[in-house]
Amino acid sequence: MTDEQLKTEVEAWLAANWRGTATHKESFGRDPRAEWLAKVRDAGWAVPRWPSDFYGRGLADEQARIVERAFAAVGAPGAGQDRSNLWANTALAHATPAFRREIVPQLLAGEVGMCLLYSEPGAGSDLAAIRTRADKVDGGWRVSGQKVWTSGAQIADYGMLIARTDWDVPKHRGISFFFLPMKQPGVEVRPLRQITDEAHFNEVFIDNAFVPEDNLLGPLNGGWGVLQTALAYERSVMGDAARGPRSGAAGPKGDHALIGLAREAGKLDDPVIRQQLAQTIAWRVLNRLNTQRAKAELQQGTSSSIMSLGKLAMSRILHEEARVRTLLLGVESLLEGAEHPRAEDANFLTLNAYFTSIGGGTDQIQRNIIGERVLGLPKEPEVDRTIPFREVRAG
Amino acid sequence: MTDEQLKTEVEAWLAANWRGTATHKESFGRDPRAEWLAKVRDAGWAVPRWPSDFYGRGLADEQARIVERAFAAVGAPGAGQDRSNLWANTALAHATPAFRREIVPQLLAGEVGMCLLYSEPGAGSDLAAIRTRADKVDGGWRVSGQKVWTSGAQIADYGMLIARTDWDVPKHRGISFFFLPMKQPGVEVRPLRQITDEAHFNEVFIDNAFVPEDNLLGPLNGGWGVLQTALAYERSVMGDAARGPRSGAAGPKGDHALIGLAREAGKLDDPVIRQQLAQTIAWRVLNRLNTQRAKAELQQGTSSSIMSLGKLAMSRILHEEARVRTLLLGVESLLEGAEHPRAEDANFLTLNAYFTSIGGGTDQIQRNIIGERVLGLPKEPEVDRTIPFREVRAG
Amino acid sequence: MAGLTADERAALLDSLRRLLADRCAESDVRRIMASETGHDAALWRALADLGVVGLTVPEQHGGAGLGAIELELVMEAAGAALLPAPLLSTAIAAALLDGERLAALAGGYSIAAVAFAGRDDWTGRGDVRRDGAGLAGTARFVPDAAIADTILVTLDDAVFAVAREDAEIVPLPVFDRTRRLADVAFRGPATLIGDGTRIAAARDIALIGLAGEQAGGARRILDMTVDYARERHQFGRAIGSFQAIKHMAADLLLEAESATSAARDAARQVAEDTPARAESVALAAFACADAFVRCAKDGIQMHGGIAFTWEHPAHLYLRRARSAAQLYGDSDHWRERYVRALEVEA
Amino acid sequence: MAGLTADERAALLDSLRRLLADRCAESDVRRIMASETGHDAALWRALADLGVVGLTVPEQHGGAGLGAIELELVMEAAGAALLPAPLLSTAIAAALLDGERLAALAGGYSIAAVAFAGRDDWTGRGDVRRDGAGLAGTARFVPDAAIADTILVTLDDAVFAVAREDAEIVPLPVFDRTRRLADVAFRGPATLIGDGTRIAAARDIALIGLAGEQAGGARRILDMTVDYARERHQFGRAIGSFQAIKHMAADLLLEAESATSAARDAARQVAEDTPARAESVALAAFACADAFVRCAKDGIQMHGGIAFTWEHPAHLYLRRARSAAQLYGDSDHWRERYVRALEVEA
Repeated sequence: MTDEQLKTEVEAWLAANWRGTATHKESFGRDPRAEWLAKVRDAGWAVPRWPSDFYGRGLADEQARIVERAFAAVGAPGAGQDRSNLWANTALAHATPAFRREIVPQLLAGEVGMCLLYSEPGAGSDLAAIRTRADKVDGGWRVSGQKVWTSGAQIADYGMLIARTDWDVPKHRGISFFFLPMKQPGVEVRPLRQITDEAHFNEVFIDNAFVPEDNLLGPLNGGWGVLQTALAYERSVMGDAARGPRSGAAGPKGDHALIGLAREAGKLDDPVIRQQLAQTIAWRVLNRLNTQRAKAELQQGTSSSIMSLGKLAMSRILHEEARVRTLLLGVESLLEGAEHPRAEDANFLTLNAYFTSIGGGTDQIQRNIIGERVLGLPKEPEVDRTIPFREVRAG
Repeated sequence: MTDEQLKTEVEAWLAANWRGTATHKESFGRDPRAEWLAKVRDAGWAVPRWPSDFYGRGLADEQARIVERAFAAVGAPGAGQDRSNLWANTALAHATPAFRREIVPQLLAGEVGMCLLYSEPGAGSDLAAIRTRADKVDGGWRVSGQKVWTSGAQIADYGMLIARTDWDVPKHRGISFFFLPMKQPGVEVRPLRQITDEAHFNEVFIDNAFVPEDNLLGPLNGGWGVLQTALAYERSVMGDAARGPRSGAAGPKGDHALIGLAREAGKLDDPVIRQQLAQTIAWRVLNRLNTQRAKAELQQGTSSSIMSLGKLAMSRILHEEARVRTLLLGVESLLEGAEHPRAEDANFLTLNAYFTSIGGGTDQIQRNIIGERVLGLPKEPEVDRTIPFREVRAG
Repeated sequence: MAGLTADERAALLDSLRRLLADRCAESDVRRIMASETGHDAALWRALADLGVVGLTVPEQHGGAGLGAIELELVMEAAGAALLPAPLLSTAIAAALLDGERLAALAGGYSIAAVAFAGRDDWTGRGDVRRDGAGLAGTARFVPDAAIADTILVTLDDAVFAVAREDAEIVPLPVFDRTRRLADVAFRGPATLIGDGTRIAAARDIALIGLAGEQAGGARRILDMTVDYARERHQFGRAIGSFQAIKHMAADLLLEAESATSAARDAARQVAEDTPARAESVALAAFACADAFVRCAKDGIQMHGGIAFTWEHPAHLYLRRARSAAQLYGDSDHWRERYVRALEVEA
Repeated sequence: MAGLTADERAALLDSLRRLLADRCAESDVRRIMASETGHDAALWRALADLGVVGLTVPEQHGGAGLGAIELELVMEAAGAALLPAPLLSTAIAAALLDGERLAALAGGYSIAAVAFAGRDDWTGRGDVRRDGAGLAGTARFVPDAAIADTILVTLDDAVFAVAREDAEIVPLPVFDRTRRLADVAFRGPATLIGDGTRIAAARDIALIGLAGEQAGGARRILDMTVDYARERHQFGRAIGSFQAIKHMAADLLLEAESATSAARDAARQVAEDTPARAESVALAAFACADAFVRCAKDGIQMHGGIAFTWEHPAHLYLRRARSAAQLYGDSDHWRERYVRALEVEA
């Protein structure tokens, strides 16, 4: 099929099926979004890079992008999940054939809620130090342990779980990867109050919960490898995941938000402020230019070392933007609450910046990754890499 | 002896002996400075804290300071060498009785030139990785190897040398400490050109040079411990050792030099410059306040954690002062040479700041020391601490 | 003003630290934060009984008769514990007041809040002005005003006292709930209690006290962070053994120690009224503010995820650091003032 | 202006890099640095033969007819090698000249230096003014003037050409001996060769070329530092395995990549003459200057003692970074201009 033919086909399909919204109750049934997504899936547009005998069309990347652009042009969701759907891609790559057949179509239609069960109180930066255990029983495993930093756990049907299945081998080699059914006794979800006084995350306490044999992804004790592919998805989007101000209504948006805020504060003429505005805005713009260049280089087939810098760059951007906001507000930044949206924003952004500089691998871990994987600097000697996990000091 | 009696005695002695200069040829003989220092030594003022049977008076620290203050009041050198004379203190603590009797009086009179033979091209931050060898022969050792960053080597009579005397034990345990006679065949000194285009340092090439048995300090293979006490002297003065501008004539001095320079450059009214002046001057003043507080706390017997911060602080001060000087000069900083003393200073200080941030242990090593010795954070795992030095990868 | 020997000073601070450990632990701070007024009258009584409330009140008025040097040290301890109490307001008020009002202050029976409203003060704090014999306008962001019985107002050349019932006090919702602020609107009645001669001294007391609080806070959050870095293990090692953490800690130690030196030096220059007084106070103002913010910020980063939780105390220090950095002028303001003081000398 | 395909562009850069590796190695740079003029005529000839001297000269005048995008890439390679040659001056001159002068330029037979002397330019560069039909005053810090046969001078609304013999050219002693500067005094004779319409474009070429040079220099000194950190062993490990070094390298990579992105983006905006032109050129000016200085500075620190020696090339990069950071206005200047450009949009 030529590019032109493909373009015609997808546009025709959209013209015939898309009604301008996937959540409007009148045009669809009980769960209109899922219904739409199922339709996209069944038409082969959800994951066009996948094999044609499994929801896809076997398209090359360049043609798949034609599909995505056509969906984007009309504002329709659901295409390009072969690039963006963490859950479906992980299941495709690692689930047993039976479980894959069961779960993947549901994931593509957004019919099952998912959450991540990776981090533990004693295993944050060092994920391989997890102590949640999965012990073999008839027909599956019994899981016990505690997970943290889980978002969406209350409404999740499954959690992507790493748990230790062998304690007598080095830490990376005794971990397995599961889809844990969340709606069962033995799985308790408690909201975790953040420093921003929100609760986007949860602690999950798992006490003798059951996971069926078929829900093991990848080989038994081979969960570390599965985890790495799953983490790669997350990291690549982390640079974009940072939230803006909590208050919807406070001040202008985009790169120039700080300029507008400075003008409102009557400080746009202050030369000291102007220098800091320039530098802070520059960092955000430079990060966008880096990302554009990385994408262009990837498309040209040149491998790009830039992609991995985004999350680290975003950390600095968020912390510095919050600092400059505070500088602009001055004493007004001491306030909080809905009546003081600019102060609310400055304080929220100050605290929420840690979501990026700590979450998903701290800046320090990120610098290790850049130094080692991008620049080729040697790893540190790892004291716990070769000894049985039982003997490792953790927590 | 009461404080008052001591004060009277030292003042009377100075009144009787000090002629206002120790280098004026008319008042003294061939080497007037050495002659004066010998006189100070023989009167017991050079090292009053030392035992009274070895050039000292067995004074407590507080009384010794009375002596130092009396010398300082008239501008006479030579007192307080029990605190400042690296060579004499090292010899007193570690030399054999015979060698000590021979060398210490000469060191106190400044009659012998000294240099340090520690660093090697392959052993900078990691001094214990030295590869200069000292092999046992009749009556002493034969030394071969290469040393760098040696100042004063051309005029030195002895070098304080660390060399490897056992290659089959871990690296710290096979090192010995010597006073190497420098004026012998087999010791070649070559000036080392620095980035500042000066040559304050040398490389020393040692080829089968001889060091007599009596010149071993401390136990054979126990040189690492001797080195540690010697290094402690150096580090404690490093914060003060930084040089000022090379040009003597360019601009005002002291904390306020930058203010004067800004005024000369017509930039003292620039609010952006003023912020940077404030911060840079503040760092220098804060370091001085820290040092004052550390000394006060030491005198009160409180142990102070501040002393070790001076060198790290001075690094930042020197780099930042050079940066601000450049900012003040603008395009004028592109020049060099005697006709452009302000530019010469800015450029020299920019480069020479590395003398402090690299020399005597890099900032990075200094942060390790502060983290470990002051804050009590654990050391890193050391991969080469326990294996025979022959097997260590170095250089 | 009687000085203390080093031993007496140590004993006073020791008692204070014990009291704070006992009555101002993290759980107490959180309880007081959550309360409506942010004030614990019983804790205030205990502080008064210990003598720190009237620390700088002359002995003839029932105080300890001490000065800036001791106040700074006391504020270091208070800052380390995040003490939510009007200690600094009281010390500032003591520098402005006379006679019986001082005795009530020293005894802990009267609480006075202070609004600096002169032209030479940090900007953006309202529009208070004379109105006949009294005052009009609003003073903004006044610490401790909501629990005070008296509001003291300094203009350029006058100090007024306003009784609580003669002002309209509007408590503000604050990000740092350990330090309550209020807007105070004046409706006329006010008593002129002094010309401007004491204002500079009161302002110095405010800055030195705040600097001490910041230095103490910086050092405490650093100590907590270092303790955690020694205990927390990842990759089979204490995280403090990694250079990333260790080197950040070393840099923070330099900041915290420098803040302490600056605050103590400013207190000494003020106590001895040296020519370096203005310079050293300005230096302490920005050096301590920046050090505290940085130690609190980096402290959270070094803790990792645990400090991203509300339950962990690290963010309380960041909140306090942010309020302290704005309370009496921000660091840019004081850097500018510092250069102004240096220009005079250079 | 004919564009190049990606392959043609890669081939050109490849040839240039091979030429530089061959004829502009560190030893060549040091030889040229030590020479009186700082210019290597044979190397210049080779660059002309390769087509990079006339890169932006239209094809009808014997040049390659390329634009800002290719110039920026060429300057990255030149900056990486610390090329001491009047490549940037030539590109700026090409943007100001017409006709035969262009052909001589493209062929490498004529060298023209450019003095920006308008009011809107960076400050402190002399006092050139019209004097009858000619010019008077002195232009300061003019790159490559001592080897030029022609000095081009831009005022606010006019471009003049001055023959070498009609000016007094005083070479300056410079800290970065890979980039020679001179003061140029005018004594009257000067030829008006254009109104002001081309000056803005020439200024953008200057800034884009310099930004490319800085980005290339930053990346090269970083690569050298990373190579050293992989090879150098201390404490039984490559020093690059220590977080202190590794994390500095990661931060520098972000700086160097950002500089490259900024320089390339500015070239594209100028080539396409978009509304973001002024903004993106200002951004590149300070982002690239700061990145190069930081990479060179930290690069020395990360090398340790070896880079404190004259024989090690690291300081040559720092010298170049310092000259580049001042040549056409410093970073504070361009940050101010950046905000001015953003204000218009916001």
